[in-house]
Amino acid sequence: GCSGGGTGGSGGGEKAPPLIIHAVDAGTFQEDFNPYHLEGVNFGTSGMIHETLMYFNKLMPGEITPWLALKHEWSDKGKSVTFTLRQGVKWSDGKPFTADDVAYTFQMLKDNPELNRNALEITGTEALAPDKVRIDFENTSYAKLFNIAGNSPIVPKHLWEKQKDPVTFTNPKPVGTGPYTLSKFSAQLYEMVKNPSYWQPGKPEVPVLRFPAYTANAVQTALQQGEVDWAGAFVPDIQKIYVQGKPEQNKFFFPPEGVVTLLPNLTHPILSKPEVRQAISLAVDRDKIVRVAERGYTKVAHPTGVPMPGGEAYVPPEYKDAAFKVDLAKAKELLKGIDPAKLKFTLLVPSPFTDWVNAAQLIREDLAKVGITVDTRGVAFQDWVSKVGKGNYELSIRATAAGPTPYYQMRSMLFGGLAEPVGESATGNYQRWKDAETDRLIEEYAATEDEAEQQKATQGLGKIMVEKLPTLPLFYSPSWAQYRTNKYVGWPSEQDPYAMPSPYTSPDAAVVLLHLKPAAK
Amino acid sequence: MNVLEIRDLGVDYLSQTGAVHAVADVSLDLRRGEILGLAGESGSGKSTLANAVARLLRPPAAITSGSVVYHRQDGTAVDVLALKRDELRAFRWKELAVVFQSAMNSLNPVSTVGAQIDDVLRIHAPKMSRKDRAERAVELLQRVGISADRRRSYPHELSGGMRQRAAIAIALALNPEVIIMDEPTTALDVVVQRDILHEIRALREEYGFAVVFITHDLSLLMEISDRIAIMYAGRVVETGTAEALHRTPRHPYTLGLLRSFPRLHGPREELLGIPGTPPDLRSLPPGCAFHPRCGRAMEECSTRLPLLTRGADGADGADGSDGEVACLLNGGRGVEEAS
Amino acid sequence: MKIKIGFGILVFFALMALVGPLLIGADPAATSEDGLQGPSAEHWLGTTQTGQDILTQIVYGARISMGVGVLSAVIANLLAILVGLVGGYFGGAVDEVLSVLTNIFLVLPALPLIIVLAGYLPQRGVGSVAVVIAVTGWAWGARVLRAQTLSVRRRDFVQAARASGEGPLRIIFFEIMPVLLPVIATSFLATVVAAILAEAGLSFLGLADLSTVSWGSMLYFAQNGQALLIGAWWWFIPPGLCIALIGTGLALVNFGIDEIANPRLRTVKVKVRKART
Amino acid sequence: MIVLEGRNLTKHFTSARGPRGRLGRRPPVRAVEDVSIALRAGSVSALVGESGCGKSTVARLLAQVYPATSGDLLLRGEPVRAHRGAAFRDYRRQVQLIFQDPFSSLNPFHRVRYHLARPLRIHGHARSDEQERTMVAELLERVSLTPVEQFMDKLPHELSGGQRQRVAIARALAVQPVALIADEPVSMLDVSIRLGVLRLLEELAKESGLALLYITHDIASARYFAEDITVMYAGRLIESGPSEALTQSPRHPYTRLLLESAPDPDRVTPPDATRHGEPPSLIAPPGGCRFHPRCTVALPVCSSEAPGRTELGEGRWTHCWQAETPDPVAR
Amino acid sequence: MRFLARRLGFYLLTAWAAITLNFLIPRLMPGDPVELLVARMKGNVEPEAIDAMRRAFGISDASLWQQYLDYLGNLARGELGRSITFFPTEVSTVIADSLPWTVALVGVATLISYLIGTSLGVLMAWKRGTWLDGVLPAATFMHAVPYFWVALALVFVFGVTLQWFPVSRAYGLDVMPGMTGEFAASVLYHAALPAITIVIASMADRILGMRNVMVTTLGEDYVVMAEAKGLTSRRVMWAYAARNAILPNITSFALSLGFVVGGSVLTEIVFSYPGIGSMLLKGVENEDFPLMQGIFLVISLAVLVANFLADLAYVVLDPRTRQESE
Ligand SMILES: Nc1ncnc2c1ncn2[C@@H]1O[C@H](COP(=O)(O)OP(=O)(O)OP(=O)(O)O)[C@@H](O)[C@H]1O
Ligand SMILES: Nc1ncnc2c1ncn2[C@@H]1O[C@H](COP(=O)(O)OP(=O)(O)OP(=O)(O)O)[C@@H](O)[C@H]1O
Ligand SMILES: [Mg+2]
Ligand SMILES: [Mg+2]
Repeated sequence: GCSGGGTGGSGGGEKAPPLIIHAVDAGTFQEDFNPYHLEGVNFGTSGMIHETLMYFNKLMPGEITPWLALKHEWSDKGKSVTFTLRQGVKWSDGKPFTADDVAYTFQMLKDNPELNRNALEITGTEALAPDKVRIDFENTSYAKLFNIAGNSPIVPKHLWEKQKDPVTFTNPKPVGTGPYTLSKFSAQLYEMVKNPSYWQPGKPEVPVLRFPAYTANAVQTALQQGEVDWAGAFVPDIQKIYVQGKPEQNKFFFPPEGVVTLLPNLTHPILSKPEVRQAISLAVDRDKIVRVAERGYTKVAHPTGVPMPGGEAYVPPEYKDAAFKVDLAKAKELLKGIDPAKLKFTLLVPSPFTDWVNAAQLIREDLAKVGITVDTRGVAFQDWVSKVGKGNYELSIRATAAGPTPYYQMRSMLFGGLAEPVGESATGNYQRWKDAETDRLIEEYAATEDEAEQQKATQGLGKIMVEKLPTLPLFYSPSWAQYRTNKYVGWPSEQDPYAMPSPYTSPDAAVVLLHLKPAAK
Repeated sequence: MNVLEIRDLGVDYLSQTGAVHAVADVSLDLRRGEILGLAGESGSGKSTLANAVARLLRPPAAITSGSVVYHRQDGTAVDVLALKRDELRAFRWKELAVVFQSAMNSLNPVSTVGAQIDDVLRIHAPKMSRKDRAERAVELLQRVGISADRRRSYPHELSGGMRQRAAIAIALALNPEVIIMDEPTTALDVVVQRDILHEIRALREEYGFAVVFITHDLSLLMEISDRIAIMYAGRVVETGTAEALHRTPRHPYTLGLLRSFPRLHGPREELLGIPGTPPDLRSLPPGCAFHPRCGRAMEECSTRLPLLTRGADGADGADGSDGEVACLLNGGRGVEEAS
Repeated sequence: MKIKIGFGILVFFALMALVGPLLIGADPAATSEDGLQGPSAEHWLGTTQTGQDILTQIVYGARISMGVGVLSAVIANLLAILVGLVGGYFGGAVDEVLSVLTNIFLVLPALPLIIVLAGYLPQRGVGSVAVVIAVTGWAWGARVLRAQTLSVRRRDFVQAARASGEGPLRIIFFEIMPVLLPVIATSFLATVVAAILAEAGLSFLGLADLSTVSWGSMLYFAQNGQALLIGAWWWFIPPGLCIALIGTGLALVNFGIDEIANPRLRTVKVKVRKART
Repeated sequence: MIVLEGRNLTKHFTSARGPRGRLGRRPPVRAVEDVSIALRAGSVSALVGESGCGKSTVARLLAQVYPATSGDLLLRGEPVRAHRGAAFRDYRRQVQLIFQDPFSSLNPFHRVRYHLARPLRIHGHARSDEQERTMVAELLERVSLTPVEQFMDKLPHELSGGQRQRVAIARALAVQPVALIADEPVSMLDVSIRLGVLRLLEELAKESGLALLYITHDIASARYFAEDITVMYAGRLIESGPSEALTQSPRHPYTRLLLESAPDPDRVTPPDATRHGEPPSLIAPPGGCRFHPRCTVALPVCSSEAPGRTELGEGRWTHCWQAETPDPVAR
Repeated sequence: MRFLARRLGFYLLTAWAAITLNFLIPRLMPGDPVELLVARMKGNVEPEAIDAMRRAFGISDASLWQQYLDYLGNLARGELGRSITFFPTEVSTVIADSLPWTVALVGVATLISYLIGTSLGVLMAWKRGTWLDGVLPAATFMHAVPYFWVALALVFVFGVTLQWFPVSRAYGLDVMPGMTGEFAASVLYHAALPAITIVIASMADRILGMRNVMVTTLGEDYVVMAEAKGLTSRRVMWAYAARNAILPNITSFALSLGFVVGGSVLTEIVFSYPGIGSMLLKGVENEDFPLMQGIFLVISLAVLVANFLADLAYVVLDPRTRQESE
């Protein structure tokens, strides 16, 4: 084994040990460090090697940290943004980082839609000065600040412009501004070492990162045997397999990241009736689902679906303390007017998601109590994706991703523009909710830069969620993070949620690494 | 002068449904240098007897009684059934060799004829050099009428007759005293069969080994053998010189057999055959096993088991033969009429 | 003896599959709060992580696993009989085509093919899984049956039936097929084993319908729930054992049939009384 | 009266046996070459030859199991042309085969009754169960399987070899043929029971006026049971004549060799001890007379030209260049 | 030789069938990899980007025939397309990375299993009626045990409970691939349990198959004759009986390779072994058509080649086939 070539220099004379990280399940790694590749790209490319302009902490909506950019300024009614860049930042090959690099990066996204997964409507970029760059958009893009600044890693122009096709470029020897550089690569293991000329002096304090390939199964054993120090894995019985009676050392933190909802297909004649959805919501015992199916790893969702705590400002004040309660009597009452024979639904779940399969089973048991017959059907992941996407289902369970503010989640769940007709694949709003009020609120949010107004619009969406139940929130989808404090301390926690703790969220993982300090001996 | 003495030999095939007495109380002598024919219908125990003598029986066959004694030329006697593993290996092929019914199946299909001869020499004559062994193989093959270049042929490249000759050559490899031939010519056509019979006789003259020749073709046996033993349902029912058996068979079964063979020459005699079918060895009729099919059966035949006895009036002994018969007719002398 | 033990095992499992659910009654998927209990008086074989009773799952799983096994074996063997007998009997071009087809399916690796096919299956119900397994599993039987048909076809009774004027279909199905019954039975039993194993493998990979309880899906959930690491042996041992046992039972019956057809294969049990052999 | 006649029948097997396929065609097996044979009603003819010489092939050609490569078949003097359809089936019905191996010629799964009833049904001889039953009983009686009741419901494995062969004969009779071809019907049976079966066949020919072809490699039995004998060698006919005449004064060297070689305890002079070599391959048979490589009296012409048929009178003929010489060896 | 030519022809035909099957299956079955990708990202992709991705994956609307020709052309150039899972890595690269692991693992394990299984089968047939018969029930049982269950049991006992062997990955965390002894040792150590799994699970078939053929062979006259010739038991057992009994087993062995490969797919998955099996599952899970196709093709071709080698072995071992063309 090799460590970072004498670069680990902080704390004590002893060399700090390498940190073993499992971010995503993989049997083998491909040599791909292009941060714009969707899958197959190795974890750490974005964040540890390539950095973004700003950092958005999803656990604290609205908390934005300057990173490569010191500040941003909107102009032309949100159709143009100008970033002021940090100075003195160097690429790991020694070349200085300038506005040209940023301009190149966004120009590349404009020129290669394949890479532009956030669908930024870039019309042009311009490096105004070595530390100033402007990016122009076709439409008002306030709401896309996260995607622009927080989710678009900057790549070095001087190396990338030589590539024929950035779409298939695998960037095998990545050069970035980040705290780490790639030192070794093999199909089952790669290693990063500290970037000695990183712009945050004295950081990082972890000299070497090792990324072994583990499949979902293998990582469990590795966790049990203490092989990995930081993992983002679903562990079926975390106490037995991972904690093993040492909670002070083997820690875990599963903050919410988006919400899992019970999707009613609103094109279904019965499910389109609000009272039916209401009744279903009242019958489902979410506590039990969280306890049994989710093994207590997460929490019951707030009725608005907004992650709590943290999202308070985005929740309508009157519903701040709202919570789901089981009320079978009321549910039955609501269903009175409906032909019991028609209260029969199929609940489609992807069978590889065992916790959802179990949750579906519990929902089935609960709904049976109010006279709704549910037939749970576990299908292949692909099949589920296609059916739900096309609206060929009655009930299903699906997670919605989180963004830096609850708006992203709301938009994805409710935006009428995403509701495709049945038979055509949608990319959000799978239940096909169409409501003018909802769309107005979403547009309002997008049209302003003002945080208070954005919050107000989101609160309006929350109200719709509670009152009209376009989809039924069940529980937050947890972000998985296990970390061991025997080597390093300073991890995010419920008390100090400075970043998403799971190693697979970028660039948060890099932020976490920059917070770590060797454990006291 | 006997080279092999079989006494009261019994062999059973054990099975869940009861034992099959394939060979029962068989006593036979093989004299030095003679050809002893063993005849009988299919299933009468001929092969079983031969295999018992060569100690080739495998479970579920079990020798239940009797002894087999082999007399070496120097006069020492060997209890074949008591031979230890190593002694048995030496006994086989040096003293006793076997030629099986279907030579196609008794030659190893994946090695050459020469190699199969070589195999025997290598084990039993470890002092022979490779060259000597090769020479010997050629010599043996030529002796049975196969050209030397056939040494490198695989069995499937040889015709049926050649294979049979090759099998005989292998049997001759160590100049054994006794060769057991179990239906060596049944699969061949008559012309080839005739050639091979000649070969066997000629070799016997040359090397002086004794042969146990098994077949169900009685007329063939009468031509080639010196003496003949007839088996029926696991027992020897009659022995005698080929001459005597041909002229004056004493057992009704032998007589029946002889009268089943159409003749090629002379007047067309009426063929009588034997009524009925051979018995099931699992449940033999009591008394003489042949009595249900015997035209001359007496009441006694169904109760008393006739033992093999010397022809009582000694008439057969006149020409030096000492025929025996197991029949109750005429006070144990069997049938008294010419065939 | 072998056949008896084999049949014993099969009858046991068949009863389990047929009447077991009636006796047990409970819903195999029903969850409860007492998860991961070891075997106890209440839960004879313990519970899964979500408190499902393992015995109930095993009993219901028997239906699916054996059902898939038998169903795909039936389909596969119908195909095999058709292809093998028809090709073997008619010979000529028909046979050439059919036997090339057979050989192709024989040589193509079955499980990867099943995985690939299942990967594309939109609906992974019991039926479609059985069909996929059958589609990849008929070739061996067809080949054996063809070879046997070729030899039976040459037998005199087939010639005699033809000479007395029987039509080809009647000869195939009334003269040849009965003689091949032991072969068909052997091939059938072997396909059942293979199909049960394939179904288990597919479920284990999560490529079958996991909302129905089968032994394979039990193993999938056990593996997903890390039964090994938790030490919950009662979760992953029984389904695997059941698969292996039923396979053993089928194999025993099969070997029994083989031994009837070829007595030499029997193990020699008769004690040879001190006799010299 | 000649019931069935084959004229210049030739059969070459081109299709490869076993796994060898089309790539690189194999040379044909010239199993039967230019064979003419006639069967008469009420009489037994024998076809004799060593194993592999093509006897069974002739039998199958006559029964139309497969078509001849060339040559004609005549049924009651009428040429047979049909190779499928009703006429063909009718031909097959009229000419029946009995196979060598009684152990494989009955389907082990079907009872005796089934074996006999099927042909009755197929050919419409029996139209009701009642009729079928009586006809089956009759058949069994004809082949002396009595008591009939006892045999009707037996499975083949419950019968002895001789009894099975009788069932096979009864089955052939069930279609009510005019000609019966028995391909080595007794060679698999024990000597002691052969006789019964042969006698039965003889009776059938005599009493029912069937034309019977008795195929055997045992020339002695042919002498006893057939009125005339035809000898075959390596796919060709060698010699033919009334059985007594042929066996007592053979004219072809091969027939002579065959007779000399046959085991016979009554033989007066021991046969000579020359080696005779192996029968020839049928793929590349010797040119000219196929016997010439093994013939002790071969002339140069024998190796170049196949001898034609020489009529010797009294129904005898032979294919030999020296046919005119009464006994070439003695000369 | 003609025999081999014919077999070669057959294998080429089969290869063509596999290739065509490979082409047809994904096109006859529904499913859309891009949708799946989007779903896995929990919808974090805008619809506009999806079309672009579709283009990037080369999902085309050309006629089936045209696609087939393109496909064949690409194959001829060794191009299997780009993996969707590992976009933009070429499928051929993915396979080249994972195939050696599988080949080594399955190859070695199969060889061991074949040697042990065959020898044991020979011995069991030879020593019928002795204690060796006791292996029979065990073999019968093992014959029906799923590969992955054996794997799980081994993991449980030797990995988790006793901790003797590593239970995942192909080499340790502290070595990097290279021509070092350390790396080799680590690879062997990590391959131990998967290899044992394959050996155990596939050996039973070999034992039973060999025993059955061997028992039949032992009854053959030439074996009895060899014994009668006074040869040593060893020689009779191996040179006469086993030598002949192996012949029919070669074909069944070659055919069973397909099963072993299938079993090894499951084994690799349990052990997170970086072989072709893990990749196949990954491809299936992600509806990664190019990857699935490529892997299935490679597996099929490998099995075909193995079968052809078995045919060669047959020809070498059986003089009867050598003389095929008269
Ligand atoms: N392995 C066996 N198990 C049970 N019975 C057997 C076995 N082998 C032979 N027999 C029986 O033993 C009896 C004698 O058989 P054997 O082979 O010695 O007869 P044979 O006289 O050589 O007959 P053939 O002329 O047919 O060769 C037969 O009834 C046969 O059924
Ligand atoms: N279907 C076939 N395909 C190829 N060759 C054949 C076929 N049938 C027979 N032969 C060959 O034709 C020759 C004559 O065979 P046939 O069976 O007619 O001989 P036979 O005289 O009846 O012999 P046997 O006495 O052994 O029954 C043999 O060399 C045989 O190998
Ligand atoms: Mg015998
Ligand atoms: Mg024949």
